[in-house]
Order: sequence, then C-alpha cells, then structure tokens
Amino acid sequence: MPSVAVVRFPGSNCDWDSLRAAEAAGADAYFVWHRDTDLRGADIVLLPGGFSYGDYLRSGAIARFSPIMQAVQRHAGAGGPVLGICNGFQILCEAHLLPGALLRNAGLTFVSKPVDVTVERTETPFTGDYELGARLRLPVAHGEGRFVAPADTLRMLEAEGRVVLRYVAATEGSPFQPNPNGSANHIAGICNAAGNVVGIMPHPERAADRLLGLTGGSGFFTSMISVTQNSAKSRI
Amino acid sequence: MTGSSVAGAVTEASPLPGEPQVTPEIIREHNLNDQEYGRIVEMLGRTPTFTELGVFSALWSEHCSYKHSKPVLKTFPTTGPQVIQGPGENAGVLRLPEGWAVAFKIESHNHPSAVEPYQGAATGVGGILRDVFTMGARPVALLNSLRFGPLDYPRNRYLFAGVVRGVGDYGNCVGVPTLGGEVNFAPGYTGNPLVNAMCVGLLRERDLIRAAAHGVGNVLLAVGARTGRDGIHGASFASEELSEKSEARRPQVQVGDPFTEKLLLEASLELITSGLIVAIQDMGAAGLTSSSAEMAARGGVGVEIDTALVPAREEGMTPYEILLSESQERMLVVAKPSRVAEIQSVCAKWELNATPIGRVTDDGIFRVRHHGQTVVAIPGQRLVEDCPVYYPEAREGDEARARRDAVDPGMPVVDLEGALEMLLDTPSIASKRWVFEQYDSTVQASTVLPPGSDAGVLRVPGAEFGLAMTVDCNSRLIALDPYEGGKAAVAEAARNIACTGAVPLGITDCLNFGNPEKPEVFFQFREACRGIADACRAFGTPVTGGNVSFYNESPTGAIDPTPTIGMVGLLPRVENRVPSYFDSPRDEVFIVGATSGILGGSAYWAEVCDFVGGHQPAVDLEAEVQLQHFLTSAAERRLLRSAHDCSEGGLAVALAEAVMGGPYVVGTLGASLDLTGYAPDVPTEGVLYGEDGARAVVTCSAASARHLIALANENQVAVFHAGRVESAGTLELQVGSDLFSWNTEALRRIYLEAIPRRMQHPDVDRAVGE
Amino acid sequence: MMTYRVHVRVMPRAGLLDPQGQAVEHALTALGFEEAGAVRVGRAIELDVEAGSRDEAETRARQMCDKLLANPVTEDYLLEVETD
Amino acid sequence: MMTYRVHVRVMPRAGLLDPQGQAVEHALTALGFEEAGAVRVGRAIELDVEAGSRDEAETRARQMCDKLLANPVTEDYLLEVETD
Ligand SMILES: Nc1ncnc2c1ncn2[C@@H]1O[C@H](COP(=O)(O)OP(=O)(O)O)[C@@H](O)[C@H]1O
Ligand SMILES: [Mg+2]
Repeated sequence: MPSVAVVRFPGSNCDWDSLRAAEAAGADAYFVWHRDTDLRGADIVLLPGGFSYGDYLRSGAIARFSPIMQAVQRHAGAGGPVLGICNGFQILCEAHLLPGALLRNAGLTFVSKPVDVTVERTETPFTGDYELGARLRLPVAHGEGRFVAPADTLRMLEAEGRVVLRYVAATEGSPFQPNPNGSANHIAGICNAAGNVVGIMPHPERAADRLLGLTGGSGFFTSMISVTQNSAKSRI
Repeated sequence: MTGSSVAGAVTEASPLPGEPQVTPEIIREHNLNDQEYGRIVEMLGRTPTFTELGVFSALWSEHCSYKHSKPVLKTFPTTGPQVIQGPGENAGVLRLPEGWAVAFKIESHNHPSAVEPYQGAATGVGGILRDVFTMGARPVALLNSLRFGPLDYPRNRYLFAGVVRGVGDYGNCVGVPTLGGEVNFAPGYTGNPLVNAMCVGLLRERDLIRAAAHGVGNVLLAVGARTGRDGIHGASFASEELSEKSEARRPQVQVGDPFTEKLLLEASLELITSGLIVAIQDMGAAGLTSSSAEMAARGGVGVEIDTALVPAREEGMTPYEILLSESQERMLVVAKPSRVAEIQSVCAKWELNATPIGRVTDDGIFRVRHHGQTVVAIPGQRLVEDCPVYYPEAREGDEARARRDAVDPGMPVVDLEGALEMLLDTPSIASKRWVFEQYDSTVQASTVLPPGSDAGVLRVPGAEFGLAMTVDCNSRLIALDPYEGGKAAVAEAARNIACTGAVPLGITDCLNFGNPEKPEVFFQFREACRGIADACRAFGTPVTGGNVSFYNESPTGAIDPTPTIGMVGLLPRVENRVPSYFDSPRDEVFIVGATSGILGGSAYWAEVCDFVGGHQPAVDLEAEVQLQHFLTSAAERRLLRSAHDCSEGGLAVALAEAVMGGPYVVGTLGASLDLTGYAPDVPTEGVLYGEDGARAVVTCSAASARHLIALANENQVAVFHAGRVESAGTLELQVGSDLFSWNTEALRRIYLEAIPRRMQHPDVDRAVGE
Repeated sequence: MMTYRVHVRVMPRAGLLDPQGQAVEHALTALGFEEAGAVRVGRAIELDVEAGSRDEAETRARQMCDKLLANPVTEDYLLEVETD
Repeated sequence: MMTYRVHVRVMPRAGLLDPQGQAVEHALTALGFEEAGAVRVGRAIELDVEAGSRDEAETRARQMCDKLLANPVTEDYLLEVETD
C-alpha cells in the first residue's frame, strides 16, 4: 500500500479532507507536522489547502520556510510525486518548486463555487487515470488564485505541455465564467518539467464522493495509487 | 489600608494610586443607575474602587446581565429528551445518534459592525466559533443572518460589502464551511445593520465540557492572544482620566486574527479531549472579567487573579483595562497545578502561550490584585447574579396597531405577471449567490446541501445520519403582529429543515430589538417571545440558548424587531436528503397545504403596492406539525424528488425558485401548472402571492405519486396535483381564466443579477484597496 | 496643469492589533533576522494627480485618502508628493 | 547598536495587471476625482532594524526583502531608512 504524507502547516484546513480522500483511494496516509524534518519514507507528498500562517504577507510565503519543506524539496528533486492543492499550490510556487505566482483574484473577492476544468496532461502521477481532455467539475475556494508568470515562462509551460488543468466554460447557457480568478491562459494547474510536482487551485478532495454531488476529483487520488503500484512492480 | 472602606466593609480593596475618584459623573458614565449603585455599596459595605466600578458596569450591562430580558426568557421551553445542555452555557447541546452530539449557538455583533463592518462582522464570527469549541465541539458549519438598509444608498452598500467580506474572510481562514443564512434589506435597518452569526459544532457526547471552575488551588491560565486596549468598555472617558496623551492609543475597534483562532481551536480541542483541563471559557464580551467571574459562579468558588501576570500587548496597561479589554482570540483555562507544564507544551505545539494568572479560591470572592495589591474584591455569586432585574412596561405602539388595521393597499405598480419579476428582483428575495460565493461552503468535504437550499445539510464522516440547519426571521410579520410573527419565524425555520427531509431538533435565538425601556419595543419583545415559545412547544424544539441584542436604534427610531431563529434538524439517513429544486422533466408537481389568500404583511403588498400593513395569516401550528411529519416521512420513504417551502413572495415565488433550479444548474426546466382547483374561491392575486405558512411545493416521479397522496391523507395535509415538470424553459400558471407565462431563463437572470447589479457601484467598498 | 506622482502609505492605527505585522516579524526572527522588530504592514498606493500646483495636488490627494483610500476608523495615512 | 526605522514599499511589477489599482482608480473617478490616474496598489511595511550603522541597517533590510518581504517573480520593492 503506497504511503502518503499529508503536510500540516499551522493554518492548514484541508488536511483531514486530503487525508480521507487518499485513504479512500487505498493509500496508507498520515500527517507530518511542519516542524518535522523527514517524511517517514512517504511515496507521495500532499500539501493540502488552507491558510498556512494565515496567508499573511503572501499566501505560502511563510510556510515555504518550514523545516519540513527541505524534506519536500529533496523528495521532489528525487522525482517523488508531490501534489499541492490550493494553498499547497501557492506554497509550491513560493518555494520555486513550480514557476509563477498566485495573486489576488481579479474580482478582488474570495470565490467559492464549482468550476469546470479540462485535464490537459495525463503524464503526471496524479492525472494518469483521466482521459486526455476530460472535463471535470470541481469546487474552487480561494481569494488568491490568479496564476501569473512572465511571458516567456507562460510560453514554455504551454510549449512543454505543462498545463495540467485549465478552466473552461461549461455547456451553453451555463452560469460559469470561463475563469474564476483571472488566471493567465485560464490556467488552473501546472506541473514542473519532470511532471512529478503538480499544483492545482481546485479541490479534488471535495469532489470525490457521490453524496457531495461531485465525483470528478477522485481520479487525482486513484491515479497516484496506480502509479506508485506500477512503479513498485517495475522495480521488482 | 483600604482608604475607601467604611464601617462594616464586606471585602477590602484599595484604589490604585492616581486612579480616578468614584464620583456621581463617573458612576453615570459607567451606565449604572442609582438603584444599581446602591446595591453595589450595600453588597460591598463600602464605596467601590474605580476598577470595581468597571467590573460592575461590565457584568451588569444589558449584554451580560440580561436585566431587561431574564423574566421573559424564563418562559421558553428548554427541556426535552434530546437536550444535553440547555441555556446557561457557552452553547446548547443536543443528543444525536451513534454517541454524537451537536453544540450550536447564535450571537449578534450589530454595533461593532455598524462602526467597522469588516472587523465587526469578522470578530462576530470569531466569537461564536469560540463559544462552540469551548464546549469540546469541533465547528462544522457557520450560518449568518444579516440586515441592512436599502441598497440604493452608498453607506448601506458599503456596510453590506464590508460585512460579507468580514464574515467570509474569518470563517474561510479557520476552515469552517458556511452552510446557510439570510439577508434582508429594509429602511428600518439604515444606520443600524444586524449581523448575527451562528455556529454548529459536533462532539462525542463523552467529550462535553462545561465552563465551571472547580478545585480550590487550581490554576487559571490565559491562553492565546495578548491583551491590548481593544474595545475597552468606557475607554472613551477612562482614557482622559487615566492619561490625556494616551487617548489616541486607545482604539475601540477589535481586530480579528482568524489564524490565531484556528490555532486556538486545535489547541483547545486537544486540551479538552486529552483531559488535561478542568474548565475552559472564551474571553468574550467583558473579556477576562466575565469569563473568570462566570466560571467561578458556575462552580460556586472564588477566584483570584493578578492582572500584572496577564500578557499585555501594550505598555503600562492598568488592571481596569486588562479586566475589561475585549481583545480577540483569548481563552481562560482552569487546570490542576500538576498539569500546567503539559498544557503549556500542547499550546506551544500550536504556537500559543499559556500563562498562569491566578487561582481558584474557597472564599467565593472575585479578587483581583495588581502586583500583589488588591484592587477588586467582590462577592462572586452576587456579582454575577444580583444585578437588579427590570420588568419594563409593555404597550403596543399606536402606529403599529394602525398599520395592522389598515385595509387599503393601494394600486399595484405592475400587473400580476410583472409582479413576479418585480419580486424576484427584490434584494431580500433575490438569489444570495453574490453573498455565499464569498464564503467557503465546501471545506471539510462534508457539504451535502450547500447554500441555496432550503436548509444546509452536512454529513458526518463515518456516521449514517446527517445534520440540517437554517436561520430565519421575517421581520415584517413581527412588526405587524409580534406574537404571530414570532410563531411564523420558528415555523419557517422548521419548514426549511423539514423540506430537506430532516426532523427539527431544537433552536437557538438571536433577539434583536430596540430600546426595551420604550413600552412599544418591550411589547414587541415580550409578544414575539411568547410566539416563539408556543411554536417551540408545538414542534418539540426546545430553546437551547441564544442572545439578546437591545438598543438597536436607527435614526428613524427602533429597528424592525428581528428575533432570528437558528434551528438544527436530524436526517436519520443522510442519503435521503431532498433538494429544493425541480429535478427532472415529467416529475409530478404537488402543492401541499392550503391557502387563505390573505395578503396582509406580504412581500407582494410591500414591494408591488408599496404598502406594509394589514392582518397577516395566523400561523396554524397544528398544520405546520402535520406538514413537517408529511415531509420527513415522505423523505424517509424516498418519495420526494424535491421540496421547497413557501415563504416570502408566496406560491408564485416558490414555484419560480423551484423551476429556476440551484445557483449552478446547467440548462433550464419549465412547468405548466393549473392552479384553478387549488383555492377556487380565492382571488388570483391571493393564490399567487399570499403568504400562508404550512405549505410546500414538492415533486415526485409518476410512479410515487399514488404513495405521496396516500401519505398526505394519512397526515391530514391537503395535497393538490398542479401538473408536471417540463423540459421546455417556460413556467406557465393557469388560474381560472387567467394564464400567466414566464421564460425560465429570463426569470433566472433577474433572480441572480438583482444583487450584483446593485453592488456594481465602484463606491461599494471604500476598502476596494484593502 | 501638471501631473504629480503621489505616494500614500496607509498603516493600521497604532495600538490596533496588526496580525499580519506580527506574523511577518515572527517569520523574520525565525529566518535569523533577530534585529527586526515592531513590524507593521499596511498598503502602499501610488497615483498620478493632475493639478495646478504641488499644494493643490496634495490637498486633493488628502481628500481621496479621507474619502476612499484609508479607513478612518482603523487606519492612518502618510502622503508624499514626488518632487522632480 | 542603534535602532533604525525602515520603510519598505512593495509594488506589483510594472506591466503586471493590478486589479486593485484599477478598482481604486475606477472608484476615485466615480467619486469625482477625475484628476487621478495610473493608480498602483502594493504593500507598505515598516520595521525597526537594530544595526551598527545606517548602511548596515539598509543592507540587512534588503536581505529581508529579497528573502521574504517581496516576491521576485511579481514584485519590486523600494526601501528607505528613516533619518532622525
Ligand atoms: N448570508 C447568507 N449566507 C449564506 N447563505 C445565505 C445567506 N443568505 C441567504 N443564503 C442562502 O440563500 C438561500 C435563500 O435564502 P432565503 O431567501 O432566506 O431562503 P428561505 O426563504 O427558504 O429561508 C438559502 O439557501 C440561504 O441559506
Ligand atoms: Mg429565509
């Protein structure tokens, strides 16, 4: 059973949601505290959503310096899968594990609603179970989700196919804006060059259960399980 | 040593050097009348010190002492098999299945929000969260009930925008989903908005902890944020007395820090479940004073505090300031001395300080020292319980009676078809999507029915049951007839709960009224409470706590009376929850419950005829109970595809809301319904826009229709088959010879855009830059 | 008519809790900047103001602060007109 | 050792969309301040720095900005050490 470390920062508030979603997908999931210095041999690392350090100054700016982040850097450097959701995405950008930055929503208000996104890259540890181009409905809930990056970085992200999720308008007559926060190129999620570090603004862990109305998110968690199991096999 | 003590002094305390003399002016500035001051001197057997005066003025304020409301509140039903903790604690607690319990409470933060909408609303949410997690419950949902003046005025738009942002930012950061609420706009709230926040928490029944100090020699610890000069009672005058120049440094405004709140939440729950502590209470209104005095009184013990030990945020704070500061995110903990080290290490893990500041004593005295010198010594029980109680005169105002007896609503400004569009464009009725999109409603991954439903519903991970919750109050009905209006508020809440399939369990109330010393205001208060009590008895939903907010006076006089009802309900099997909107074409549409067509107090008269008055429909509690039974049993048997209650705007608005669908439906439905046989002898306008309670619009599959009708008959509720849901995007209503037709998409646009359109003004928030 | 560049600093009023300042100070200390203290965080606003004179630019800018840019209940502001 | 008061202005990098600045400009115009333009909104940070000299204080403050206070990807900062 693959082991999943969910990193808890002071102010994390999607830690339990992420842990449960990972367990539901069949992982051995556990918390590591921001002051810890190792990941206890985790196969996969999740940086959950929330308001680490109150999101004061800039979201993720302070959490980035937590002791545990050095272990996360090493894990990522060695090709280990890392998924940052919402605040986790912001932390990954601040830590320069992902390019760009997430700024205050163009509408200047917090936005909490379902959005439609398409999966534009399936070669990542977290999107392998999706069809390329699959359309998912996932909740967003953030005040600072506007992805920005220098023009050349954006070009590179597009050229290298590193946009993992992109906001799309729903079907005709739908109430959805194509883009809830003004992100460049409607970007909702990206990955690093190797594809093992992924950051997304929407919350798949809140959309992995029939009872909650949305189920499109479970693929993120099943994907990471399949990948680690396959790679385990291939190692044998 | 006690300069101020007279012969027969009961306790000894001496003024600090340089602290103001207790003069008649000072006494008046502390809002203590002669009777109250007389009782203080009698209680102490001497003149109080300045600091003692501050303590009395805080604990004997209306907010803490309930001196005008106590006798009336005693008439509420507060017992029942489900009640674990009734009124008197930080929150009420009700029993749930599988060893679970729910703690919930509602609280007002009206005046702070009128001064500073963002911080006022934010700290209101912070306070209600603490009330719930000090019971040992983890907050799982927030609701909010808001009132403002009309959006045509910049100040009202500013207050509305700031309050919504404040409510959202705080709850979002702590990570508690907002599952529901209400917003209303009426001239009566101009200058005095209402901000009521409700929190719902879950706990294992065995983890319940009460805020009673025990164990002589046990330690008092201050946990959390440092104490500053925020919101000090009477600081405005005290500052001049204490030091001219420091005036500027004494802000009244309390600033919230949701990050510290989140840490405090986790630390408190860890302390409670680990059994390390004896008692814990939030330092809320009147801060350290009320928390320590109330905990001591509940435990029948005394306490002794040294204010010099309290971690302060600013230099040179006096005992008066430290005792009365309302700095946020602070807790007072009682624990055995042997546990202090462990407690401090738990708090350190959450980056919080836990500082010993005093101890539990056996003499029953509330004693405060400053660097050892005794500055406050008051008999504890009497301090908390012996504030004079008042029985103000209650007399209905003449213009209130006149309004109710008025008969002629005048001419409608649009025809009956246009009236629906006009009502859906009314901010009080229109979709509140603009509001709840600023609130995280899905964090904790348990939201089953989000805002936009009749009631919010959440699941409990690992349990079968679900929890439903709502807040409701139609103040127009209270203003016209407080007794019937009080019943109506509870009835609407219960209907909203039952529509989701849940059984109403109990309520918490937030009683917002004007100055109780005005006979017409106290009449509204007394009668509304009588109505609430009668409805709660009829529904078996005891009052588990609440909050009274008097002195809500706008320039034009008292606010519209607004006793907000917060209710929770139990869904035995959460997967049986019923949505509020039409689901699929060909479903059968039924109208459950009868109408008298009375338009008194209706939104139709108010908005379309610009007339607030007349006799409103009497609330038939019997019929409400039968409707609730029908709805919950129908849900239990999985007969319902949707259920939506009729409230403001009557049947027409309820049908429109059901057809339009939820805030994010894709594609549109329609319905063509024949209401001719529903109420043959009622005029069309009454059929469409009358606001009789005990009614709901429900849909079911063709196959279930028979069973639904049978069930209705069993419960003696009238059930009328009106037609079918259709895929064509129009709503058609036939009433006798009149045929009305609306395009669903057009109605949706009106309904969804009503508030955003008015809030597009760039002046919305002077703090756009914040 | 001339164009003046105006710099406004809007800071939380002294004595008011500044959670953001606290968090930043805490972080700086953790990063080894023990010499940092008394951190306050506010907003910096820059704008062009068309006016006949420097004084007029400043007067108008003040009015903008009083009406919109600063919250009179919780904030104080400082204003500088760039000299060129 | 002396204590220096340092003022830092962290502004969104030129060319980067600044919705807050736009909203403020929009609001100013609506309030009748047509003479206002080119509004940018950033962060103002004030702090005490203990240092042996003004220059040292400035150097340390720069390090704080580079490490934490400003985001090199999207922000530029200006720094002033108060003279007393
Ligand atoms: N301030 C608010 N916060 C969250 N949700 C709200 C708020 N105001 C209204 N809502 C939601 O909008 C929907 C409509 O509210 P309301 O008109 O009061 O419905 P009802 O009349 O059935 O009580 C409800 O689901 C309610 O929870
Ligand atoms: Mg309502």
